[in-house]
Amino acid sequence: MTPPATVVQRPRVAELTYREALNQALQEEMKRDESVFLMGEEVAQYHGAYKVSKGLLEHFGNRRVLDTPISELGFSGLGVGAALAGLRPVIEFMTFNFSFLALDQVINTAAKWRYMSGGQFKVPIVFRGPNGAALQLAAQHSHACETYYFHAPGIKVVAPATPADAKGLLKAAIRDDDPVIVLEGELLYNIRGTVPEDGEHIVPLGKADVKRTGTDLSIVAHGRSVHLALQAAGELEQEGVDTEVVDLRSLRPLDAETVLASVRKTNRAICVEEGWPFGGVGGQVVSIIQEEAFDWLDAPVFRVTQADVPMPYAKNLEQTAKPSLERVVRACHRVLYGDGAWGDDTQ
Amino acid sequence: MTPPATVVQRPRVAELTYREALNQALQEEMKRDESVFLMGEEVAQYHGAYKVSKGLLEHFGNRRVLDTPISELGFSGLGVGAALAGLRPVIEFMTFNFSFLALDQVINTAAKWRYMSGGQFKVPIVFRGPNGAALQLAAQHSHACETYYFHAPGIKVVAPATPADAKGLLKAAIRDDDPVIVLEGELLYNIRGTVPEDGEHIVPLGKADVKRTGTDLSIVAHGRSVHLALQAAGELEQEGVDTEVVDLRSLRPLDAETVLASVRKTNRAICVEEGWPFGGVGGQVVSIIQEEAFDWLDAPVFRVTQADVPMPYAKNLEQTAKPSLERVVRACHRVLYGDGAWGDDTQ
Amino acid sequence: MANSHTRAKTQEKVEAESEPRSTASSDYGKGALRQGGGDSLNGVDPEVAVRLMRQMLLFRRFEERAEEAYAIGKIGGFCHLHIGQEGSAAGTVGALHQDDYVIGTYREHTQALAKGMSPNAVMAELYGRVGGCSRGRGGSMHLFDAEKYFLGGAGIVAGQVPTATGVGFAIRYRGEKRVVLCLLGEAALNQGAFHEALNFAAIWKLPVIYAVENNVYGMGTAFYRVSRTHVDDRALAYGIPCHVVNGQDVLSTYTLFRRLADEVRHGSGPHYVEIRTYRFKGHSMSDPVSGTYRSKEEVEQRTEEEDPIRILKERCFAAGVMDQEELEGMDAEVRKQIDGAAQFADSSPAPDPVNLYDYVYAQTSQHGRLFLDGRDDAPGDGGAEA
Amino acid sequence: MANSHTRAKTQEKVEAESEPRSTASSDYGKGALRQGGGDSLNGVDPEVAVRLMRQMLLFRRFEERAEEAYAIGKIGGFCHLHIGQEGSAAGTVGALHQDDYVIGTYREHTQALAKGMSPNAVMAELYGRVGGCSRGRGGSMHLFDAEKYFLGGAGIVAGQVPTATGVGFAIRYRGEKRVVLCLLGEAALNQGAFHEALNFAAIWKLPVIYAVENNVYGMGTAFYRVSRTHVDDRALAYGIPCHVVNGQDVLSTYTLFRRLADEVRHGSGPHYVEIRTYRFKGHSMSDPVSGTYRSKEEVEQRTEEEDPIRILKERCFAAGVMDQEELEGMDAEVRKQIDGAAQFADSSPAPDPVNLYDYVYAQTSQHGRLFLDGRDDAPGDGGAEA
Ligand SMILES: Cc1ncc(C[n+]2csc(CCOP(=O)(O)OP(=O)(O)O)c2C)c(N)n1
Ligand SMILES: Cc1ncc(C[n+]2csc(CCOP(=O)(O)OP(=O)(O)O)c2C)c(N)n1
Ligand SMILES: [Mg+2]
Ligand SMILES: [Mg+2]
Repeated sequence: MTPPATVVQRPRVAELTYREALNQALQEEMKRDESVFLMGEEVAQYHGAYKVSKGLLEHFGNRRVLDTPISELGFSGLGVGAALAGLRPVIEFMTFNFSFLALDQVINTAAKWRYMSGGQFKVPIVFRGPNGAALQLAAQHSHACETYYFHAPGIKVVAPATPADAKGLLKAAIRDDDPVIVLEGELLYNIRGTVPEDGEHIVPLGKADVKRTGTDLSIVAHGRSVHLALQAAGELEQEGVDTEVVDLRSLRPLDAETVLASVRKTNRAICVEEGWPFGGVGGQVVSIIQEEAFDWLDAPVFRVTQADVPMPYAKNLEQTAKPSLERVVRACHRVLYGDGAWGDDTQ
Repeated sequence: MTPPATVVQRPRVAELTYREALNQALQEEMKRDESVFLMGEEVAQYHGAYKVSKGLLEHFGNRRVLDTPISELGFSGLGVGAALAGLRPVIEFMTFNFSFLALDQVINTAAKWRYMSGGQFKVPIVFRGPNGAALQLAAQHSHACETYYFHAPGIKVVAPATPADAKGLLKAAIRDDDPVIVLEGELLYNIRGTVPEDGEHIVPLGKADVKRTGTDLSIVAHGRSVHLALQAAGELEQEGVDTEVVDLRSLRPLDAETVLASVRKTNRAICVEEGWPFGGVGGQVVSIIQEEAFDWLDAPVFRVTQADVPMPYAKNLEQTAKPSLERVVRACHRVLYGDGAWGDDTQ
Repeated sequence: MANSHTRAKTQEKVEAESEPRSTASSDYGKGALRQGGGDSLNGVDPEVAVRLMRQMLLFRRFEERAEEAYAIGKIGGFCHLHIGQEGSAAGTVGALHQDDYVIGTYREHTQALAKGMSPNAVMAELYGRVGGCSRGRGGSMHLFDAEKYFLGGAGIVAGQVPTATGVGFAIRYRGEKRVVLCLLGEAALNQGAFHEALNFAAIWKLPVIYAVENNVYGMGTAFYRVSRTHVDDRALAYGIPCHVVNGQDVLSTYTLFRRLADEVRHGSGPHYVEIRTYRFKGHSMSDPVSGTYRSKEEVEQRTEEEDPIRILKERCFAAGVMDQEELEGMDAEVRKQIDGAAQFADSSPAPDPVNLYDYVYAQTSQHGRLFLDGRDDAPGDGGAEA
Repeated sequence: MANSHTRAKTQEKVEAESEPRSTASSDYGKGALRQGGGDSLNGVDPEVAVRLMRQMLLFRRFEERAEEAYAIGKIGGFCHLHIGQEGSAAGTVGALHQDDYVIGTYREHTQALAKGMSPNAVMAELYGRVGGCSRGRGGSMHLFDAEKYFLGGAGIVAGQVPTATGVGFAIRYRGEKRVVLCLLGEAALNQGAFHEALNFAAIWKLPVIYAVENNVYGMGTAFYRVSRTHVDDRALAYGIPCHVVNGQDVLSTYTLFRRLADEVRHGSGPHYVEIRTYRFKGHSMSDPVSGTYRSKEEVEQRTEEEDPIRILKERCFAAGVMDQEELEGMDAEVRKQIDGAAQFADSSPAPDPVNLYDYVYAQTSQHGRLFLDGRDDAPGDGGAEA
């Protein structure tokens, strides 16, 4: 993994978990800017259901770290109003599964007030929280919500895969003047990685990161799927295949150029994501690739997604439903070694 | 346009508007099945904001045609409960713009109760209403909501383009044992067409319809965009281009086979839709085409969508933002007469 | 004080905490609405009464002109008039300070004007012109003026209620002595957003006044058909003091809001007011004035008896602060102002389509593409250095 | 009747219409919850008391076993125990007829058992096995039994409230004499879904009982921190009669629900009950029992003083309907039943992954593809004849 490009002088680094990196981002930005505050269910006294806000109440007090009632639509709208009046709210969804209840405020208010007012208002708000299936939480608690948010203009969406990106993207999101959705991986909170301690460690929105360079095949992924992609790349290496892993990091803005450059080099690509296929991130990436790198493609771009079913509870069914290392490798094989008559085998 | 394939003996037909066709479908199904009822804002005494339910209150009484408070989440959930208990609710959203408020009940209850109960419960419910931009209703009232619904397994989604399909698909939706979203074109209510008077005129969910056959190029569309596609086909005919228009009719189930057969014949395709591009219907269709008809493609599949902005109010801006005949024709030209070096020109 | 009435939650603890300061009056109930024309200004300063009259005339003439312009196609989309409800625009917004915030519904032309926005800019917005207060992007339902602290123009029923509550949060966060006024229709009470927001205002004692314009109908639905309780019962569940006022009597409305705004500014926490009023026109331009869900007689009678302009006129005449001639002079001035607004709107150009992508985001992206519609005219933002 | 109290909206019109039939008692307030062990059965039939005891023992032992099974990894995901709240499961669901409907929350193991579902099938569901009541698809939060009219198992806070209201709608639509019981936690009152649904129940007089289990906390948040009013104030805004009962006293709870269910069955329209109770364990398995948001002392004291099983035991002993020996015998039987359930769950196979796509839709599609994940194992539904 390449270090973030923005860090100029050699910064002090620390080995942190993804959770700690997010916490650090919140701390730093709250210290830096009095108008930043955190609001959500259990974020204060309980330190967050996933403990991302540990210590913040103690540090910043209950004026700036607020426990809310269970009213997702209400506190999302409240955040938007506070942003309109000049604050920089960070809204935690306990998980993004509950954000469906708030969708109207995100799509119809946060995303549109700037536009409808002819640019008079800005809505600098961050909606963040765990996204994607964890372990056996069943159908109502296992959504990957990318599609619901990146669809709408006016919103930006990021999905960090590593502790360093988690810190840098969250900080960028908080400083951004538009509403930003930060999709944190529910299963990534405990992963560790090197994180610049630098308060100015910012990962700009809209910049993909080539997490592994390679020449034979591109895997385009984001969030937790990046780790699956890297694992697959490791396996493929054993077979002599040199895989490039493009971590989108941002879904909107989308760094099409980095994706296209990769595909123009490797001529083959797959997309991996945790969500469902209809209207997923993969379809968007595939569209761009085939529109803008058609002549470079030696094979169709295949997608690996969650099975197109609500997430089942039973452990074995859940494992089957999730995108797995095996499925990613298989899709790579298909793209690499298909018989060159693309289409027949799938009828 | 080919007549619906399901009609076996020559039925009596009538010239009806799309609105009247929907009304007829509701009338017939309510007569046929006592468990069907209609609920929504202004559907009874006011006959619906778009007058689709004209006469239903008078005919079926206020037990079966119910005006609700402005509580989209509430009455959607109420409908789901009624369906679980054995009724067949038809829920009208005054427009689908307001359905964001109800999304949680649709995704988390309607779409999942069958699955989570291991098949014990069914949720035969229809959510219907106008979808897509009308005229100068601005950013909060001009959504095409396809993406929000077809993304989630457990839900079916249809989008009729003609009066005959409107009747046949709504009837099929009401009889279906799964939740079905019926996206009616807000600007289609007044169009006229031939509609079988037959009470058994059913257009099965999941069957696309080739609204115009051609050999040079395929336009894949649904809902109002079908008309744009047909117009474009007319223009292209002047130039000697023979265009096929595939009306998806259903977005889920999606009739990939009809799309693929068309593309394998024409080798070139574009997708037209009223919604936004990120996560749109087009990306899904493109993915299928390139995955399964890669070798047949002589050009990339281009998409024509609404401009990637919230819908502006001003008439001229709105016209610019909407997918237009001109844009559709231009995309066809690109696919037909591109210089064969696909990709360079777009960098 | 005539025509206003206050209730607070009867439960001891909450009452003690919320300390409603309104003086309860005894004229609560159905009669209240019909007691319009009094014989005095009820303690309102004559200058204020004259100002309110001018405002209401401006609102009436503005709306009449909008109606005409709609008929000839100069205005498109939905257009919701406030005719008959001018007293509630003037009496609520007009009672605030300049730096107080207001957020309204899609029926907000007059509310915007009341906040001091220019009739020219508002009319131009309805016409969809760059000179419009939202640069032609918003239209009738989405009027904005950041400098006047007018935050919309919200088209989703009750969507503005959490937003307003958040503005109240920001005021408290910064320790300012300001108020946010949240205007809503009575039909919005059945939206969950309303409830969630009011609870926040209550628990955090936010400086918000929720002003419910109860004009009897939400589109074609009378409130009693969709509620078993009254408009003024709904906020009691949160321990927010509830008040009722006759919105056709602008002086009562003004007096109440002046007092409540003052209390809120000094830390009272939220207030909730039912403003009893009536919509003289159809819900929007496509809705008939009467015939479907209300009778011609009803509309005629209420229009006749409860015109807020007539009621104030009689009061002013009775109090001797104005006579017929002065009123006519004022009306002529206002009409001229509206003519000017229409002319301004007409001469303001339509937005340039090359600016279609403006205002969606703060700026075009330095990295990555914000817009993926594949159009040549979309800003060519994004990457490059990869 | 001890430990239950009823309030109705004070406003005249509504009171007249809703005709609450509960007899108000004077023990409302903080003290009520502490008056557990009485010295009689309060008019409850001895057989019923014994049945309720058996039920509560079953619930307690079931939950204890689930806790153990979770600790050793036999149960995964979220698991919310009802220990301490058994009185409210037995006293509410247990007071219904077999063909009445129940819908609950994610804390619903005991509610499912109370509705007559087999402990075997419920335990197997927690284990994620095909023998589970949801065939292993649902897990702890999503228990179902169509034949017993148990509709879930709902994981979105307050999501079940509109659903339940819709079941009430269907009952009324068909003119049946049935009831739907909607169980929810007190934290659900701050969700808009709750409000929208209650309004529907009120205006359409639907046969729903909303039973709010007020166990003081929603996760780590005490209700008073997120509400200025009391749990029993919230339904008054809709004109629904509100009742309060001590859920630790299963006999009071049972008596109240028996009566309310009867009234609802005979057309009274909805009722709303606050059941005062306490959660003895953490919110879910990952939440500590005490230390973060409540003190060890608080939990110990309330567990000690307000154990619904101990309270009923004392009443039964005092009334002479049961002695220590009989109780121990009953407990032994129950434990054996739970052993059997765990064995059944253990021996039931995991679902076969080839059936992954089952139950998403009524049937595989005859036309078009329902599933687009491109997997070989997805049902090859769709088209062909094109
Ligand atoms: C969530 C939502 N549902 C439905 C609508 C359509 N709609 C617009 S205004 C209106 C009636 C609102 O009535 P009320 O709140 O009383 O305000 P009034 O129009 O009387 O000023 C409805 C149903 C909407 N804009 N938003
Ligand atoms: C809409 C929604 N928001 C948040 C959650 C996470 N969550 C699950 S249970 C719970 C607390 C609910 O408390 P209460 O309603 O009092 O029920 P109890 O757990 O005490 O039985 C929360 C916040 C959720 N499941 N759904
Ligand atoms: Mg109204
Ligand atoms: Mg609780």
